[in-house]
Amino acid sequence: MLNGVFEWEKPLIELEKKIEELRRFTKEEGIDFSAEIATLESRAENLRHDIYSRLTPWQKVMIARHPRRPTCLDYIELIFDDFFELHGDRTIRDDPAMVGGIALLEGRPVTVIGPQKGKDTKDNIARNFGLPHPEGYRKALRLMRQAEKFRRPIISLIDVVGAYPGIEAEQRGQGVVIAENIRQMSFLKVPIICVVTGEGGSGGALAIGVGDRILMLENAWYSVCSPEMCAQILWKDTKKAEEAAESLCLTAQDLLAWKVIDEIIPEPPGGAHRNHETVAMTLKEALLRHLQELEAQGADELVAKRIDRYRQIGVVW
Amino acid sequence: MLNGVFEWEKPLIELEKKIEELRRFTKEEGIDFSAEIATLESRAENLRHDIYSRLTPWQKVMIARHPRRPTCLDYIELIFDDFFELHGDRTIRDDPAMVGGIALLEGRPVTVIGPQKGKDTKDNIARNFGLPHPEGYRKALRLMRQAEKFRRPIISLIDVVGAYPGIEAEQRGQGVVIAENIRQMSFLKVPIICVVTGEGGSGGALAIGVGDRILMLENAWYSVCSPEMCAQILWKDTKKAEEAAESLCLTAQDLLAWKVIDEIIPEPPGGAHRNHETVAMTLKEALLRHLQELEAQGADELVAKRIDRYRQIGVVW
Amino acid sequence: MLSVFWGKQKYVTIKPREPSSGPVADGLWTRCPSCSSLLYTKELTKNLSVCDRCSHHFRMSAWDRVLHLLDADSFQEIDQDLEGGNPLGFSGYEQKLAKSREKTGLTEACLTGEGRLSGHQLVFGAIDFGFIGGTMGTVVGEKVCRAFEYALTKRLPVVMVSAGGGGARMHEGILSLMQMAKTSQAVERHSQAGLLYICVLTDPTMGGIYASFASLADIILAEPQALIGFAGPRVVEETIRQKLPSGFQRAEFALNNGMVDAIIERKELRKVLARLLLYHDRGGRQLC
Amino acid sequence: MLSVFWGKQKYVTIKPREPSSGPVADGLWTRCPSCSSLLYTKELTKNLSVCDRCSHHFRMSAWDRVLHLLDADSFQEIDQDLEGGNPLGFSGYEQKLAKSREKTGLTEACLTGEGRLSGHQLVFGAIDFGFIGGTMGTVVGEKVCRAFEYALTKRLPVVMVSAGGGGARMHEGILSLMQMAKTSQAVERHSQAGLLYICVLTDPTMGGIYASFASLADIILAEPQALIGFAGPRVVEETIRQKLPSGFQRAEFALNNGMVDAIIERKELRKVLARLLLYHDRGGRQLC
Ligand SMILES: [Zn+2]
Ligand SMILES: [Zn+2]
Repeated sequence: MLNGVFEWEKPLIELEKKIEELRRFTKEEGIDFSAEIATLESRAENLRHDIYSRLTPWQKVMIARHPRRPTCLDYIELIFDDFFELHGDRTIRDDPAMVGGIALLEGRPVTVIGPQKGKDTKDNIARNFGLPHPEGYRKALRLMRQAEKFRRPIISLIDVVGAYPGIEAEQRGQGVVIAENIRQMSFLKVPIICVVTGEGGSGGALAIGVGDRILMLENAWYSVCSPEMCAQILWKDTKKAEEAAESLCLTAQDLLAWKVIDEIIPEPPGGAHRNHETVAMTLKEALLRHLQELEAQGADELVAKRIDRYRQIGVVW
Repeated sequence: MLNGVFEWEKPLIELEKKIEELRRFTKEEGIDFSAEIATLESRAENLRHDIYSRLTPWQKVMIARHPRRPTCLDYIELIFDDFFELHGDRTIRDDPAMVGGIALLEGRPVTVIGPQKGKDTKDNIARNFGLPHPEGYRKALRLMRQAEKFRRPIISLIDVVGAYPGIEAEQRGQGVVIAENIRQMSFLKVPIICVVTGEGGSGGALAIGVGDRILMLENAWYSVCSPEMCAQILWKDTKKAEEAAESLCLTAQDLLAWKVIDEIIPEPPGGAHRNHETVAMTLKEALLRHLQELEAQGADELVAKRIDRYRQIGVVW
Repeated sequence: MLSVFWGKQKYVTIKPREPSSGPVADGLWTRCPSCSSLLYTKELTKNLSVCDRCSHHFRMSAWDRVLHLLDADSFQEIDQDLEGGNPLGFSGYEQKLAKSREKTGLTEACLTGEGRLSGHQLVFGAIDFGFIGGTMGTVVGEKVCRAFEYALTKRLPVVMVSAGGGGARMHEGILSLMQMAKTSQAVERHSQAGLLYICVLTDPTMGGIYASFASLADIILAEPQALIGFAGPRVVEETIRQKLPSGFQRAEFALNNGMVDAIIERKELRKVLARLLLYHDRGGRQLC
Repeated sequence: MLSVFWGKQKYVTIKPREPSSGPVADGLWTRCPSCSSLLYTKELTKNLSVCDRCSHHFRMSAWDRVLHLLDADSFQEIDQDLEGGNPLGFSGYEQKLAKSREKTGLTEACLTGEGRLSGHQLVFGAIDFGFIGGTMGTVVGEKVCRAFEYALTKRLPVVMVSAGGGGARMHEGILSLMQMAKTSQAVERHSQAGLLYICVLTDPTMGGIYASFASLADIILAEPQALIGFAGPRVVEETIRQKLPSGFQRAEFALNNGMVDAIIERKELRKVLARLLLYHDRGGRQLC
């Protein structure tokens, strides 16, 4: 990838550039290229469809990691009317790799949580590349319990390659905190909508990923671990990540077939990073729709159905 | 204090030594001193009563801190049939300054917790002189919640001059953890008996000190803070600790009058350190008696009465 | 069951004086302890007792908090007649109380009442540092307790502004300590009813106040640079026998350590509280 | 509601083979990886697969755990016919499964059943490291789940011995990950009924198994030196690009960090479990 352009989209990008040039000519020089432009546009349309409807799993992983892909705070900014960020796990630290707070969705209060990747190198270092420590998960749990007290629905925006694998993270019980989050999230008496917006890797994603509705962006991935780690563990070779991506069935389409997710949120052609507003509005519509369905249910019904949902996975295939 | 002997008990100790000597003479030399011994013994008896029934608050503070005074683990060893220690706060550390586990009291399981002072210098350093960090209180809370799940009564043995005032302890939220313990302990649906066995200082004691029965050993002290700290805060002079001890009304007798405690557990003459077994057996009898009363009550009644108990303090005096 | 205590009180009853106001300094000019600027006291007061040079937040009296945060004329004080004595007979305590009453115009270190903030009905409480360092004795504990019970009865949110220097009040010994349990329980009963409690930690919030009701809020805000902790910095320094790191126990330290939800400048505080109250108004209405 | 799933299974059904036994080594002599002593395999087996020179705890098969911990002939396996396929069509997975079945005599990495320990009726489960590193795929998740559901129905305590090297099983992708949720929920439903669950962490307990049912026990014991953690040590080392401290992620490290209740030598394990079961037997009888 160079300047945020992937190898496989280069023919399309070049075509788009050519159309742009012809348009400029038409305008600046007064020469009429409208017939040529129409031909090229139709060709571009076909090519676009061709490329983006047949993305390989690995290509999707690349798109999900695009540096300009919207982050958690981007979605919050675009989808909600107001947002007040709340900090801290009340135990040891405020983890900048996990954000959360109260937001208004079309005027109604919800609790939003999610891992936060950096916008640039400096921000990425501050946010530990969006890899949460145990205290990040503990903060998320605290905010979710707060949401339960006030009967606020919870929206979890998931974009994390995994929980941070460091010495201090292990010392402070990364495994224990993930298990605890999964356990408590499973029984919260408020609607929970999880959205895999980018990467969904391992227990680090599931720790904020147990819900009543699991949505997933078209080019997001979600699996037991990252393709790189899978390749490392099974074949001792991270270069086989592309092969692992194929084997892991980690795309939204795969997960919908397994009924692990409920709905795929379409992205604009070329990926969410091409148009933040469009994808955010599509997601907002879906959130509102699912929330309406979930709020019609009683708290006990909600929890019972949530448990049954997971109970089924792996029983029948 | 020299070799564990206090200044004020020296006349008595010397008298006791003299009696011992006369006894040896009688035995070794065959000279009959029985009349003299009887006289001295009666004098010692009077002196003992004189000294120990009129201990000043400061003298009690000294006795409560006696290096040979039984520690939490001593009481556990002497009172219970079996004890299995449980470790860790599941968050950051196992704090050796706080111990806890499951024990059998006359065959019935109870959860026991308490700060643990060291037996010697090395042990004291390992146990941070019995001054818990936040993780110690968190461990105690974890074990109390476990007790609630299994409907085990809780026995809290309190001997702590205060929560540890260190940089890391402050970083990790000493204040937050104390508040959280107080809050949760107040609403636990199992009987809680707290015993101030030695020192009861500040929030560090109250964090494991909210219960249905508060017992206190005869020479223990319990107050808003240690006499030294009170003197430091009010008069900027820790040497005025003795004066502060007088002013603070920190003895068991004072607290019984305020109804802050329910019963005074008598100590053998000269203090608990003179005879571990006797004080432990007295305490055991009291624990069994109070437990029987508390177990006759339903969980909701228990909690309601516990809350009312604290609600009253300061309303009427 | 708890209502039996409402009538049962052996406190001496006095009337509170007229509210005082203005920052800690009395003179025409006030020196900023942070940047050493000489500030015109009237201007400083108008600027919410915040230095306009370096943004240092001066301490504010409990009544000034009411004036700053609540809608004009909306505040109705409750329990203003509650006044304590000297239960331990602690030498010099009565004189201390008398002096504090004179100085602050308050009967005790805690002011509570019902009012409105941007139209949101609530119970409001503030601790006044000027009254024996804002420490919690039995009357402060009782007033905090009653404020939460009042809010519970009327199903109102609570906003507390805490500033208790020494935490618990030494002069009332064990009775002060027990207020930590009493207030924590009152907070929890209010919370179990699904009601909101926001606490604003102001300089200083330490010891027994921090380790009880001030830590148990649903949302914890702090003013910049406020000293927040359990053990006093001097005690910590003497215990560990080394110099404390700069910024130790300041609001920013507490935020980094995960103990505070957000640090809010005083000039933003009213707006932020209004937003948070709004979020919870709607939630309550829609779902309860 | 959950009972509908009991009959609904499309697993291929096979019979399990005769239980295998003995430590990891097959030969007459086994070299201790810790002290390098050459140990007579028969003696090692008799010594519960613990080196009598340096006390190194060798891994044990699931069936050996049953033989060691449960009363003779008391164990009744449940769900032994549950067997999974290759849901993702992951290349080479079927062969891997076949080889593991042959090697261990198990149909999957988890063995569950009802039995007695020193007379205490319980549900017992053990993960077998020899079966694809004791990783959790859908069948392991399902068996763990059913074990807790069985215990819930019969109101029995659960003792699990966990040893899952890689945690979740890669070859079943997202379906493996979801077993973390499924098993955690089963543990919690069992717990909400006031029933006891003890987990013994054995070498190694990592990843998805550690971060789900293994961490959620009421009491967590560990064998000495067992590797316990979420991320594998190699992953951590590559991430932070520095050498790991000695003892990193060992049981003793976990104990110091507050994650484990006690480290128990294998020869004491049965006795300790019996004591803990006794404590909870009585409590249950007296108060429930
Ligand atoms: Zn200034
Ligand atoms: Zn060896």
